[in-house]
Amino acid sequence: MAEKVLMKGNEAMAESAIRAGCRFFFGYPITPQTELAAYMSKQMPKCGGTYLQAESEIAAINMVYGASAAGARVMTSSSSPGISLKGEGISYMAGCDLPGVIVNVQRGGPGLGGIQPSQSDYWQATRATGHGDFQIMVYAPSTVQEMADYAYLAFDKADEYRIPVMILADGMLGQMMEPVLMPEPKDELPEKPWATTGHKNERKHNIVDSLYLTPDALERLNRERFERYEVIKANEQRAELFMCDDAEIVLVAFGASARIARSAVVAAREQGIKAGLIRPITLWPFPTDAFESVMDTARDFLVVEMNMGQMVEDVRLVSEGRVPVEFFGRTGGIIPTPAEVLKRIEAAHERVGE
Amino acid sequence: MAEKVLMKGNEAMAESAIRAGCRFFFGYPITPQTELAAYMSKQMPKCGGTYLQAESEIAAINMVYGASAAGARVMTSSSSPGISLKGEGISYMAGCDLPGVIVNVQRGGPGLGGIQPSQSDYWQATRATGHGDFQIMVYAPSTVQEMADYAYLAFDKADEYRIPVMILADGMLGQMMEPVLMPEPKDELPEKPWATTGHKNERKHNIVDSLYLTPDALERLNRERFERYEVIKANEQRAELFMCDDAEIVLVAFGASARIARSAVVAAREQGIKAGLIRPITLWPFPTDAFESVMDTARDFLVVEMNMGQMVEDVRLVSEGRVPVEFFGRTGGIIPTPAEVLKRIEAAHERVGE
Amino acid sequence: MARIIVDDYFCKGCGLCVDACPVQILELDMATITEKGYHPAFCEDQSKCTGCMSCALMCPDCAIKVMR
Amino acid sequence: MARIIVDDYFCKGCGLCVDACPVQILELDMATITEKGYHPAFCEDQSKCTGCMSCALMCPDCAIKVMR
Amino acid sequence: MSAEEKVVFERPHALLPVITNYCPGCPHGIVHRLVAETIDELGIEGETVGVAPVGCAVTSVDFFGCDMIEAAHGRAPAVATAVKRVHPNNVVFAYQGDGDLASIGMAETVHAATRGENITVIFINNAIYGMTGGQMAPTSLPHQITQTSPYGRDTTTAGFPIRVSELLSSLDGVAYLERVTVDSPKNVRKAKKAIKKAFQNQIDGVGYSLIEVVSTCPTNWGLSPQDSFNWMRENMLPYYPLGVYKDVVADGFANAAEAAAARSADCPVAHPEKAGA
Amino acid sequence: MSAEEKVVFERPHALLPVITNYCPGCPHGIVHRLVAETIDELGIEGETVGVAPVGCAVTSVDFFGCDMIEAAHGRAPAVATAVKRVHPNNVVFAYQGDGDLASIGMAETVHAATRGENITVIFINNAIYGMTGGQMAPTSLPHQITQTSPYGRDTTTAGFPIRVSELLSSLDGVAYLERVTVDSPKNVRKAKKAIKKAFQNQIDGVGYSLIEVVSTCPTNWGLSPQDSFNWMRENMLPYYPLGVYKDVVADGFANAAEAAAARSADCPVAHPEKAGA
Amino acid sequence: MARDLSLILAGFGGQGVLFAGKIIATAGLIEDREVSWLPSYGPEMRGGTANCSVTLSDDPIGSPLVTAPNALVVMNQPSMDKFDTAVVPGGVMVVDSTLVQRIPDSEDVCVCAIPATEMAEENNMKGLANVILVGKLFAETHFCEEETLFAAMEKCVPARKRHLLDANMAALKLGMQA
Amino acid sequence: MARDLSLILAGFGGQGVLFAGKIIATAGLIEDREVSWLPSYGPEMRGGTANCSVTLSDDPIGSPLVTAPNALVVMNQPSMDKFDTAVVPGGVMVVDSTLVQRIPDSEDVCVCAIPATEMAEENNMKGLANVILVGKLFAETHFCEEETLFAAMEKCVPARKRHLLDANMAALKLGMQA
Ligand SMILES: Cc1ncc(C[n+]2csc(CCOP(=O)(O)OP(=O)(O)O)c2C)c(N)n1
Ligand SMILES: Cc1ncc(C[n+]2csc(CCOP(=O)(O)OP(=O)(O)O)c2C)c(N)n1
Ligand code: SF4
Ligand code: SF4
Ligand code: SF4
Ligand code: SF4
Ligand code: SF4
Ligand code: SF4
Ligand SMILES: [Mg+2]
Ligand SMILES: [Mg+2]
Repeated sequence: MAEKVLMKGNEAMAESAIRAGCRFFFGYPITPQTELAAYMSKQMPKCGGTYLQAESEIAAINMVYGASAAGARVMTSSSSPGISLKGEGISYMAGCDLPGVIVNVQRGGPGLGGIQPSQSDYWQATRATGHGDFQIMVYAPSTVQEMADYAYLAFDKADEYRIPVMILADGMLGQMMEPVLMPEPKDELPEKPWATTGHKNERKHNIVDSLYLTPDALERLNRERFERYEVIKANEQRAELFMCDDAEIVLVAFGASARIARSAVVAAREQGIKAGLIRPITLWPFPTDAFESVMDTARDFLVVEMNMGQMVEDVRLVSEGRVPVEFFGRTGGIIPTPAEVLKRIEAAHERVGE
Repeated sequence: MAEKVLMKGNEAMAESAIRAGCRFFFGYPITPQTELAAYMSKQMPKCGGTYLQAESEIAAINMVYGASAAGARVMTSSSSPGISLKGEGISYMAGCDLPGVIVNVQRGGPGLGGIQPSQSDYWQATRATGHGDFQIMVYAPSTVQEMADYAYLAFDKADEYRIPVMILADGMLGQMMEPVLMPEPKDELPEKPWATTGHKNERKHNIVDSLYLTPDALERLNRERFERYEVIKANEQRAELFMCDDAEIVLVAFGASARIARSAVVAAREQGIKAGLIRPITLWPFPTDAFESVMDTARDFLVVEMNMGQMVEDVRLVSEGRVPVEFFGRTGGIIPTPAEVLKRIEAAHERVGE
Repeated sequence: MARIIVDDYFCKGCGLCVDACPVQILELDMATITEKGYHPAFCEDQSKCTGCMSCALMCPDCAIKVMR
Repeated sequence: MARIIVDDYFCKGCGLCVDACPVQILELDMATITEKGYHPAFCEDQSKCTGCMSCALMCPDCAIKVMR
Repeated sequence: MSAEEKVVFERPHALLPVITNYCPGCPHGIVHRLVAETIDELGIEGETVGVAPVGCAVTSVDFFGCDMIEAAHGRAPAVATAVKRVHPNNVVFAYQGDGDLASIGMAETVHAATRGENITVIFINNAIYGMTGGQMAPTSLPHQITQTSPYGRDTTTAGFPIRVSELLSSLDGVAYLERVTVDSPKNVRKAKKAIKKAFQNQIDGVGYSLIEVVSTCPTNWGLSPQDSFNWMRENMLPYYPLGVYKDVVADGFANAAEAAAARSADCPVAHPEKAGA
Repeated sequence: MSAEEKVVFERPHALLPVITNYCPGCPHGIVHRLVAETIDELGIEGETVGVAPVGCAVTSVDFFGCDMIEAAHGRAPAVATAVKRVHPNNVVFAYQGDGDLASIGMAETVHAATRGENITVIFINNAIYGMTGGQMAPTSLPHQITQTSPYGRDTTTAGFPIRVSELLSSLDGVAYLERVTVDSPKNVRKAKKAIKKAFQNQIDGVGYSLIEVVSTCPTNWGLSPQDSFNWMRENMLPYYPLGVYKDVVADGFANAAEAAAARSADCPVAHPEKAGA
Repeated sequence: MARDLSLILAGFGGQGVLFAGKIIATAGLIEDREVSWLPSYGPEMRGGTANCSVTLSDDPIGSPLVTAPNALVVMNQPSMDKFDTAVVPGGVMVVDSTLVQRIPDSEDVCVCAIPATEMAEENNMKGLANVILVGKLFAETHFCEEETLFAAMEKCVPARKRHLLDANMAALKLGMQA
Repeated sequence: MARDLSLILAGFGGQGVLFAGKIIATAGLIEDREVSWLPSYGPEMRGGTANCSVTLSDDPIGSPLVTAPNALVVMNQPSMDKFDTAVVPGGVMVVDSTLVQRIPDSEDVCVCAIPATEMAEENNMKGLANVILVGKLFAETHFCEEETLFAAMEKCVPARKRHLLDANMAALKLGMQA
């Protein structure tokens, strides 16, 4: 019987990917995601898979592109600066409707920045991993268990919608160990009749391409893709609501900072403050429905992030002036403390009155 | 005496950059910005400047980084896929507070996409040219004259705030000719005591670096930078208001699409519809003040873009539910027609009633 | 008896076949303009054709079929 | 008379100087722990030092000064 | 057609019957045909996956009958690597121009080669960026005039051309490198032979093979197809001499790995098999 | 200090008196000193701009006394190129590891070299990614065990090591390439000579010079500094033989451009000066 | 004052439609009007068609892309087929009848067909059919003052090609009289 | 049921503080409690300090980064200096007194100093000072059942290193009795 094991988040994502049928991993070393690649380099040869250390993040994402075009379940992982280098490749994947899973174990930026945990690639992940009109799905796990679960799910969603999917983690989640129950290995994977596998003289040749020299054709494709995005928005939003039933001060936080926010909510409740937490699990699509469900009681949104306030805009876009949106964040690799957050809750509580 | 000349937008930006004191250009060929590089390759040798065709967009942006670190006024240009490749480098520039001017003559995306004009890199420009917490300034000219003017101004602002500045153009603006009056050549450029010019044994060594292994130091720097961003937001917003005094249907459009929107506004006024146009010239900082000035009369915002609706969010963030925000866009390289836009104005007019 | 057929649908009138033919029997047909706007190649003396395929080997557009 | 000075502030106790000294007069001082936690090198017989600089050439931390 | 008459030359099956968008007289078309003929002759169309570059041959995805992938600019070697890893029994080729392969894609090229990826690369060296309208390429010759070297390539500022076959020849993963051209029926035949060998090598698991085709760009050189070949012969061939730059099989090895092992014979860690001896 | 006593060896001025964060016994420190000594001896600290890599030497910006720039991973050659173009009279050097220079930065390396940028590159080949904790590098040897080649580098999947000096030697822009090591006082002296020549070349406008230092990483190799040198001597030096791989001055040319011109003598467009003859 | 001109010039690449458009745009510049010139672009050099939009106006120009031209200059059949229905009623079409066989006739549009290529060849003006057509367009629409047109031509023929100016001027005049 | 443990283990890289933390986390796992383990990371191998945070709790764990530990295991002076004031009143400090000379005394915190490194060397357990300290911490806090601790040790010594298990167990017991 399956039992829980202690595992680092980085390793949990790797093991879970393998169980989801991923047999191709292309990556380039970078802190703090190294354990993921190291795990793959150890395990892939054992399960007949391929671990290939690419010459760069660019080569890696283009290998992902190639392997995906060839019909494989494939993954790459990196951290912030390395993800920037993958931007063109991710845009190409989107433009060819290629599935694939990209892990970003974020660190402080900009530039070389630091190697401590951060959430400062939120905008990049949700708005513009690359150029052009497109979106990718973004999961933001907040425990090692979720890292395993969403890495696993990501492959299914990527194939289902033919879309790149990102796991947006950070150095804290990647490095920490927690008990985790691994999902069951998959034995059947979806057919991909569009893949470039060699046509065996049995069908017309398949083409994987994102070039459309006539604007009409390109617009048509973009519109079709955006219709698919609407389906995703309707079906794939995920969020956890914690103590939200009667919450007045609603914290909003994802990933690592959500753990801290949760502690702060518990502490606030101990003081009798009606605090709650919305934890977006999908960052794109943004879980707007979850927000609607708290609009009646909410008197203040307090967004807690490990960046300078990037998710704030998404919350403001849902709120549209109905509920004020505040922000508390630490950046540069600093993990906020529950005490800091609690202070902000108290201040908000005071402001909105009893 | 200076007189107007007919010039392509791409060439106007190049000439204007030279007049602004830019003597270093690093680029890599891509349609539809080729004329800019070709112009530089012709003119730079004549004025003692350097035109260097880099081996890639990545090399080009890192050459910009190096030249800027060394104290020079420096420019690069590219188009959408090439800009994605510059993401890491731009983030490094931001992380080192290096000035520099980056031109994006946008084309349709995602992926290789097409080569016709597009505005689908709005999010990339305003939210995430790369990883990490940072912003760059973004000018969106809408005439060849403005391409010259803002390319010129961009160098001053880049130096003033030690920030990368982007000119967000598109294939239509880059390729078209219009009469343009060139700004005067500059002969004096600002001192840069921080530059790595060789210390001549006269000062401590200068260091250009974005690595901060202690999170506190990195956070401090990020916060300082964001304070500078607030100054920019306060001082550098630019927008053109056209027929906005009593406008009920307020179009919002930048760059190329603003030209079409303007024609549509004129046509609508001829029908007695109180239409107007807000044309953001700075996309970051977004000209929120301009919007406040129309809130009294506006009953509908109609955002017109050559993408799937990226600026819409910025307009909604200003409006915060006060005025509904609609969208009309074409993508994939299609330039919308004034007639299409007019129809949307008429529909909006009908909806909001007399 | 060898002969060639030039397919005007593909021929772009580049003239590479003309230069390549060792017996110099190929010419561009200045009187004809193809759909795409080119003067196609034609063989002005099939009887001299040796079927050597030089023309076809040089044709960038696979417009030439050689028969023997 | 040649001699060397090891600067404990810089020495990381790597021992490369010890191996390099042709007259084998360098050792790591196991009794001392530097600020950074290392056993620094020291010269156990200055009189034998030839000032050949081998130790200093090998020192990755510029911890050795040689005098002659 | 008379009873005895046989078709001795016609469009290969693997080259689809569509009009390419290459300029009249562009050698891209000739090389496409040679690749397609090779695919036909080896009977591998159903197993072949081609990777197109960004460059004039970007549209080759529509011309080859096998499955095709269009790679990002310069990244065809990385894409081809992955495709080959996923389907080791497929035949995978990358078709690239000089800007694509030797400029932006240099790292991917060198690394696919040094890894000894068992793929075939067709490299069209036309000394210019054709697709984007004639900018200087990494292989443009000294003093060659292009859109971005309007006064002729000045090597003091723009540097020297890269000789790709020479460059890659030092890499252990490389099995076969030959430089050919297609300016005459004779050279077309030679080029064909080289291309076919490069594919056969892959089938035989010999290792990474690259065929450099010295080519032209009549449109951007501003010359007729014929004059382009003349200019090429006069100027490019002295700079880029034709010939075999590496051939491990001819050197007596079964494959690139064997040749590499022989070269590094003195390195103990590379030869654990000798440890016991 | 007695009256006659002279300091014959001490920290060079261009190496700031700060404790590096390199591991005990790491050769990075030795090479830093050699660079700093060279800067002192040539009297160029005030004119020198160094470009640091991403790798263990990322922090060298704090150690060298001259102006310093930290480049993005692999892009030091591009950064150095630009700095040199802006201040042609400055002395510009890039200091890079094997991951930085030969993996992610391969394109930038090859292109700076082929352009003949008049810069100096110091290349530390320690067969591993030191900074990130010991992953396989492009120069890791066959069967070498690293974090990402836990069963030893398998050349059938991970490919063959790149020999950088050999690779670059075919490029016309290159003036001087030498491979050295620093495992003994004698070799340290040789390395110093090579490094100094590489700087002097730049001052003399000879062209691109690169010194490859075969090095170690005691920490990630899991060996003592001494055993690391032993392993290096036994395994790396046979794979990466020491010596001069290119030296245009020794070959009788004033600089790389002259050597290149001689090599391409048969190419008319490259030699307009001959047209009139 | 001339009325607004919304012009498309179209033909094969190499026929000089972009240059012809530039002459007209330059005329607008000289008269200090609002002017725009927009070429089709991309890998169309390869035997495809080339065209450009030119607008002269007294009001700021919105889209420089002309979709409803009041004037059309055509130099090949594909372009004729592509653009003929786009011309607005009251517009004018100037056609090189040497190269365009099928010329639609329309009641609303004034069609002026002249064998410009033939005329050019006959008059030793090879390659100047484009300029002849500009002359004809001028004759039909008077999009600027006559002296402006000549001044524009002088501006457009680059200094180092002064020897070509005469031929160009002659071609222009030939077209004006055709 | 044991109370919540918020532990920091700190020392030089290579002393095995991460492994020590893993034993404790594994004990939590076996008892099905909420568990987290977070190492300091980065280029600290280079002679810097290494530390990790371990939390055992009956409630979901917020931040795995322990900033206010109720237990501290210290194996070098720099770590002592860095963390001593962080320990909450009522907490416990387990110190390797072979390596840490300056040990603050505090009224609120129970300081248990044992010469773990010396003990290890004396008992032929070189490199197991970390495990001895875990034993001592257990003796002081009983963060789990005793049998759990032994089971955790068995889980943590990888299969191929079974021969080391005995030594580790012995070290653990030595610490528990110290
Ligand atoms: C990232 C990126 N950079 C630049 C371009 C523009 N681009 C398209 S093709 C090309 C180069 C074509 O030259 P080459 O590879 O020599 O092929 P050719 O057209 O000569 O056959 C370039 C730079 C692009 N599409 N993407
Ligand atoms: C774009 C990017 N990718 C990856 C990294 C992570 N990284 C930091 S140093 C390094 C390589 C270090 O190896 P090497 O260049 O050999 O230098 P060494 O540390 O061995 O001296 C890597 C991959 C990064 N910082 N940025
Ligand atoms: S087959 Fe030979 S002889 Fe016949 S037309 Fe062709 S080239 Fe000439
Ligand atoms: S070579 Fe082919 S395309 Fe060229 S003219 Fe001859 S038949 Fe036509
Ligand atoms: S100078 Fe020479 S003899 Fe003296 S200690 Fe150093 S190595 Fe030994
Ligand atoms: S070589 Fe230097 S750092 Fe190493 S032990 Fe000797 S003096 Fe100390
Ligand atoms: S532009 Fe040049 S390379 Fe491209 S198709 Fe035309 S002739 Fe061939
Ligand atoms: S990790 Fe290796 S290369 Fe880096 S400082 Fe330590 S020993 Fe040197
Ligand atoms: Mg080319
Ligand atoms: Mg290294």
